[in-house]
Amino acid sequence: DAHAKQMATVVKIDGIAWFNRMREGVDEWAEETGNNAFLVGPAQADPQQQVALIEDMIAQGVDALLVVPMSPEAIEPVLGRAMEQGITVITHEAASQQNTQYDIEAFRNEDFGANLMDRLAACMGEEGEYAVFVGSLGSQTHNQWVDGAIARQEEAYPNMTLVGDRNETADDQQQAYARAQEVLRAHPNIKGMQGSASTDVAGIGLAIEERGLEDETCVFGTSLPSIAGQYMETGAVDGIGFWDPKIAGKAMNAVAMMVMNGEEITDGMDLGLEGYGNITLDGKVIYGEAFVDVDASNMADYDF
Amino acid sequence: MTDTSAPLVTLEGVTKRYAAITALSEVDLTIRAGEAVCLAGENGSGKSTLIKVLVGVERPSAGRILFDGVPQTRLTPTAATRAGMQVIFQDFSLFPNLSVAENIAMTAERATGARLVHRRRARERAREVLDRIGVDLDLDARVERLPVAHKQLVAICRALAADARLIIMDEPTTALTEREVARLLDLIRRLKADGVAVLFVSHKLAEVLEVCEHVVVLRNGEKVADGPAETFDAASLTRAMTGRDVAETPPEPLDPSASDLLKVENLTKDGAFRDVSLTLRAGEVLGVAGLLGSGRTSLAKALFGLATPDSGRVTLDGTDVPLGDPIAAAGAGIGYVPEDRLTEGLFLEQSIARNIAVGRLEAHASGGVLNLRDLWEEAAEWLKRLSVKAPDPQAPVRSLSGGNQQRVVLARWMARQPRVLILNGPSVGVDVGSKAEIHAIISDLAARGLGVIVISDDLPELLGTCHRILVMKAGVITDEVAGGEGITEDDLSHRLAS
Amino acid sequence: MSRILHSTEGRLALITIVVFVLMAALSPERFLSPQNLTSMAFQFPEFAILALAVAVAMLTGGIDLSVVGAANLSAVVAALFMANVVGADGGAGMVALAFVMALCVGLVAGLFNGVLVATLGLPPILATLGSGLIFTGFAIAMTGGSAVMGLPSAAAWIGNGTILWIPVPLVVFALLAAALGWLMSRTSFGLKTRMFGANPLAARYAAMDTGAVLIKLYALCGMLSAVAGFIVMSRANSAKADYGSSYLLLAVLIAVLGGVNPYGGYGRIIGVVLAVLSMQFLSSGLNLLGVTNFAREMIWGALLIAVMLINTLAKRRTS
Amino acid sequence: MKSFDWARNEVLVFGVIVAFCVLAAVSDPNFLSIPTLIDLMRNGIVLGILAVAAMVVLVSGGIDVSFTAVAAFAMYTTTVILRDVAPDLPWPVAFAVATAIGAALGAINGVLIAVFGLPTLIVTLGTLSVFRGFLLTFVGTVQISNLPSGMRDFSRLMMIRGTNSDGSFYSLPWAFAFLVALVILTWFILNRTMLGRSIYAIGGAPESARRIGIDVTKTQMFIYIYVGALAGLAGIIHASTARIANPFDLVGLELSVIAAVVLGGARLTGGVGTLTGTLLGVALIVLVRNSLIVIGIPSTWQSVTIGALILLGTGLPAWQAKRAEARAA
Ligand SMILES: Nc1ncnc2c1ncn2[C@@H]1O[C@H](COP(=O)(O)OP(=O)(O)OP(=O)(O)O)[C@@H](O)[C@H]1O
Ligand SMILES: Nc1ncnc2c1ncn2[C@@H]1O[C@H](COP(=O)(O)OP(=O)(O)OP(=O)(O)O)[C@@H](O)[C@H]1O
Ligand SMILES: [Mg+2]
Ligand SMILES: [Mg+2]
Repeated sequence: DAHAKQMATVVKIDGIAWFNRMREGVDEWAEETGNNAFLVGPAQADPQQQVALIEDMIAQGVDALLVVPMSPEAIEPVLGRAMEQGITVITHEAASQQNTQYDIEAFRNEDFGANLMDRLAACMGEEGEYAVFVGSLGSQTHNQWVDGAIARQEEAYPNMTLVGDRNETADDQQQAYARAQEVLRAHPNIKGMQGSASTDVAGIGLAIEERGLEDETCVFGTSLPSIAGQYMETGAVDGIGFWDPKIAGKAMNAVAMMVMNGEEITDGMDLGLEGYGNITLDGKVIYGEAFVDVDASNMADYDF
Repeated sequence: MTDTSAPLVTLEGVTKRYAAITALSEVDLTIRAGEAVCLAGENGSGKSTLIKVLVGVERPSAGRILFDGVPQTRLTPTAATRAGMQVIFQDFSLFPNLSVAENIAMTAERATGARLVHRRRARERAREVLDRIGVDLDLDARVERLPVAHKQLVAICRALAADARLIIMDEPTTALTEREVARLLDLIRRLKADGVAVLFVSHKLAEVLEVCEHVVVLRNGEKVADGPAETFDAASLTRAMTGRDVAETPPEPLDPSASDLLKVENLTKDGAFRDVSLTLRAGEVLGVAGLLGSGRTSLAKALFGLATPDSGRVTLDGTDVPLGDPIAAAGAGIGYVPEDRLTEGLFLEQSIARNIAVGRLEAHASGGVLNLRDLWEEAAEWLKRLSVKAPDPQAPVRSLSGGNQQRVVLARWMARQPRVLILNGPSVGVDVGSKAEIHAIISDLAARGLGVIVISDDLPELLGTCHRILVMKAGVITDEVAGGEGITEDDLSHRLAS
Repeated sequence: MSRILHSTEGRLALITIVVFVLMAALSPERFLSPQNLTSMAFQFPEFAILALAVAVAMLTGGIDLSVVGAANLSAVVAALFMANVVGADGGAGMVALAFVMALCVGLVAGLFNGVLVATLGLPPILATLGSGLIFTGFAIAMTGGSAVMGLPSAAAWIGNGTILWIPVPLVVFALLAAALGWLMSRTSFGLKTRMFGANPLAARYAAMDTGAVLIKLYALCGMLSAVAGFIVMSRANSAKADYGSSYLLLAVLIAVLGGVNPYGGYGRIIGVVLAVLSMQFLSSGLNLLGVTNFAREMIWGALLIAVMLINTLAKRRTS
Repeated sequence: MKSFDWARNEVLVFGVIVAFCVLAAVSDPNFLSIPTLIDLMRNGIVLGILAVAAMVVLVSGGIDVSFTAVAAFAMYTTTVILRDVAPDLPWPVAFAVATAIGAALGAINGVLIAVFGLPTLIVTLGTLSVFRGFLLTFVGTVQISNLPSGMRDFSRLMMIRGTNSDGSFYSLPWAFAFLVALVILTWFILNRTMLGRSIYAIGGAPESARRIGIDVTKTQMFIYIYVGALAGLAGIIHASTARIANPFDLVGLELSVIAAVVLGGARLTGGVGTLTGTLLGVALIVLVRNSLIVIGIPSTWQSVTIGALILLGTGLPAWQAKRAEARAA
């Protein structure tokens, strides 16, 4: 109908499990509200491709742009142009984004990292060597998780020691596997590893399984049950944390709708979505409490 | 059923058309076992095309081909090979990356239909053939490292190894020195005695008449003469090929007061030439004779800066020419027309005008910006001056015949107005008519005061064009003779070979 | 008409028009909207300039796979200068200085390639593959892998501004393409480049300064990359080692689609421009139609093969 | 065969490998150990098979950049087919399907190159995009971590198993035997069959090959089908050993693989290349990619190191060749 809004969710890359789950949320929301909400993403993980895609969406005349930036800095100008044209812009996973009306974070990244560290430390008996992995050294989120984790370890677990630099895995499971092998060789006494990209723990888990170190080591990280599940079954990966991209997708659209309707977002508000029942508003960043801790015991509850 | 009395090969009314061009027009030809037939003709007369048709590389547009009296429909290279037809192409068609043994045995081994490699059998086969013609080559050497004459031997061995009944040689002597040619002709005689037939394509009239029983002349794709070799002599053969008489003009005698132009002192390059000293005077044509590998090409390249000598000195008009730098050499006024036009001389797909202008683009440019009209006009001017038969200076140089292509390379250098021009094999693969014209150009250049160095295997060419001829052996200049009437071909050939 | 169809560029022009008309017909009010046209004009210059660099290298029978690396390295150096030395309130003069710095970095990167190829004789495909990794590596090492931000607002003009409603990047691209077309066809340097590409050995025997030509050429590629890098930086308001990583394949694809012979000797800048346009029309058109971006990649590849097939079959017919 | 210069790249690469190992052993005494070796061998399986495929094409005078897309296509499509149609089939079936899909895609390259005579680089550049685009558009984009049982079984087949001093295991999967078998098969084809010699012949002098009656079209068809089949096999091995079928994997490796082959002495101009050299080239790349941490190079400098190595590995021989040429002229 004439009041249906065109709402484009532009993600980092099309087709991967994470954003497919987000698409479910977007589609569901479109169904529920009758708006024309849809999700697109570039074929390659390149910020420039995302910029081009956003340009095309602007040209297409959408009413709202909901963006999960590949690189928040790279899309500032194009989002700026979108806002100038009166398009509502909401972002996700980009707390530092300037040209956005609201950025939605499932949680504070440092808290999420610290939470992973707490689980890792508990598993390791609060002592021993551990290593950290990031998808890319340039990824702000991954680095914030790792920063949060390291800060928590330094503050709370003095008997644990970080070994090596941040290992970069290029968001690629093969790379994560090779880096993990290398870490295991270079630090035979290693007890813990924390991954950031969703494929990190899977690569690490494979290396652990091959060495039969399931019980000697603790592996935690951000991932999805569909990716890390088989390693949690064997104990090679001990637990994962994530937020549900489906709900995040819905949340972005919901907030966009509220902005377009002129509704005010306030601290402590309830977005009506799981994990976003009591949001924290910090400037224009909306923080939820949407992290999900999963291990072998409850992984069956999540089928994505 | 094969008819044993039938000729080995018969061509009846063979015609080959490429779009607008008729490369062969109703050619009849017969070759019998043990017979050497010569196929003569100017550039572009259709010789290579006839060979390609005969061995199934190209399909004739009309006409029949019979082997042993049996008509061949849909002739393929494999079928021709099975019937005993073997070609030694102008470029030898060897595999540079494979060993001597494998090159020799490959065709024969393929003919056996075997799917697997029999290394020992292949080596034995290669060894056997090498023994048969009495040469010793390293079976394991990679062919790309062999000197030209050896490559040709490998090509001949390959044909023999495949039990050739007819060996077709497309201009086999162009890359060979006199002595090697003599050996080749000797080899052909022995092959004939063994009952192998030879189809010999050549521009060199003397050799043709020496080994062949039968001569066939093509002109513009048509057969214009056919008869026993005795009925031809050099003059009548030339007339048949060109349709006119060609006369050589010997060089003007050198002005005794001519000044020294190029001085080479004790030039040495390890493994190539040693202690070479020579003086070239303005207006002089200096020949360099030598066997293959004697170091002539290396010397020429060193003079032009394409190779860096180990020691020695080159001066032009008393000024030192920097060594090992072609740009400096060309800047000083030295030009070099290389041996192999197609790979070293020309930009085949590019226009004739560009091929001429490439040597002095700066002259057509102001501040780096080209004046294209100027460039084209000058090219057209040169085409006229050297009477190049070209449709248009904008046409790709590939469309020209060998002789005309050579003139394009000459024009490139002449346009630079060099002081010294080095010509390496100026008439290689060029027909009789063009050859005489190229010689006339050389004389003309000398008459204008240039120093010209001619390197050639064609002794009559050296004798006919040079004031002096240096003889080079194993990298050393061993002899110097006066050109012109002073010395005969036999004499010179003797000095080279001794 | 048949004359036009006889040349590679003529056929390509026809294809470009067909793509445009097709896309316009499929979603008329959107594809032909001023927003879409401007958006396309903003999008393609960055990779189009890289395609020009690749095409120019291909004319010599080489290739430059380091264009993206050189672009990002140049941009990172310029961005570090602007962010750390100039600061966010720097004026146009400082941005111009940063631009010159980027050009210098591109020049040095290009000279490095030129020396590898011309002086040391490395095969260009490997030389530039290796140097591309090195350039990217330096950019990572200088930034620790993260984006350099805090650029002065004046820096945004070159990527986002307009001159008489025409996007500045488009103007830059048009100027560069015209200049390159002129350089390659009307100057002795351009002719030498193509002659060298046609037959490097003959070029040496013709006493051409082949080494100098190659080095200059790769230096040119490096500087073109730097311009592209600067535009990317300006459009992204930041510089990072991995921006535009998907552009390399795209640039090679465009150059080849534009009729440049990757084995050297033949190619015209107008062909590259047409190829860029047809790619952009296809890309934006398909986005408007909601076709997934993976299909777009497939269509590009298919277009490349189709054009090659047409060219080859056409050549076979005429010969 | 006996001339030394053939071995030049191989000797150089071998030297660099030794030097690298010495450096690594000095900074970490544990480096020279069975687990390290086994890790490297594991990581070299897929790269090794792809490199063998790339080498065959280089020897024939062509260049193929699409083989990674072929591998990804075959791997993912096979997994999808098995998952949806017959999840319980044993792994040899999966391998046969992937190989067949690879061969079929290779045949597409073959037809365009051999029959239509298009330049290999352009064709494979195009098919790289087409295969990948088709895969992601029509077959799927979601990684499959719940592999069909046959493929999972394969990943658990170990050739060598052992226990380290600290009680952890090391194991070499049977996938490695595939690499060995394919190297032997390819060696046999290239060196012991007329077909293989024809491949070298075509790479050395295509026109000459045609003239002596080698069916260049057929031979090229074989080459591209064979390379496709190898790529398909490499793909399915990759998915099985990594226990995940990710359609985004592998593409992007093509130039590194070609660089490894050229490091090993194969010529980009065709006709020259050995399997020994290819394997050494792969060994070097794998070693460097997986041991930079050990010798203390931070990950920020990794791409510089690998780039420098490619330049060194191709630069030294190129420079030597250039000098030799200048000397010989
Ligand atoms: N593939 C082709 N397409 C078109 N024309 C051709 C082709 N091959 C040969 N020709 C033409 O056919 C004619 C005969 O050429 P051919 O090569 O047979 O001459 P030739 O007598 O061997 O000359 P040369 O002495 O230069 O080797 C020439 O005019 C040539 O341009
Ligand atoms: N005595 C020698 N020992 C080793 N190598 C030699 C010797 N003489 C010449 N050569 C090499 O043989 C090759 C052929 O030499 P060069 O080309 O100068 O001979 P040429 O007689 O001028 O040849 P052409 O007859 O083809 O013009 C060169 O590479 C040279 O280095
Ligand atoms: Mg565990
Ligand atoms: Mg001929």
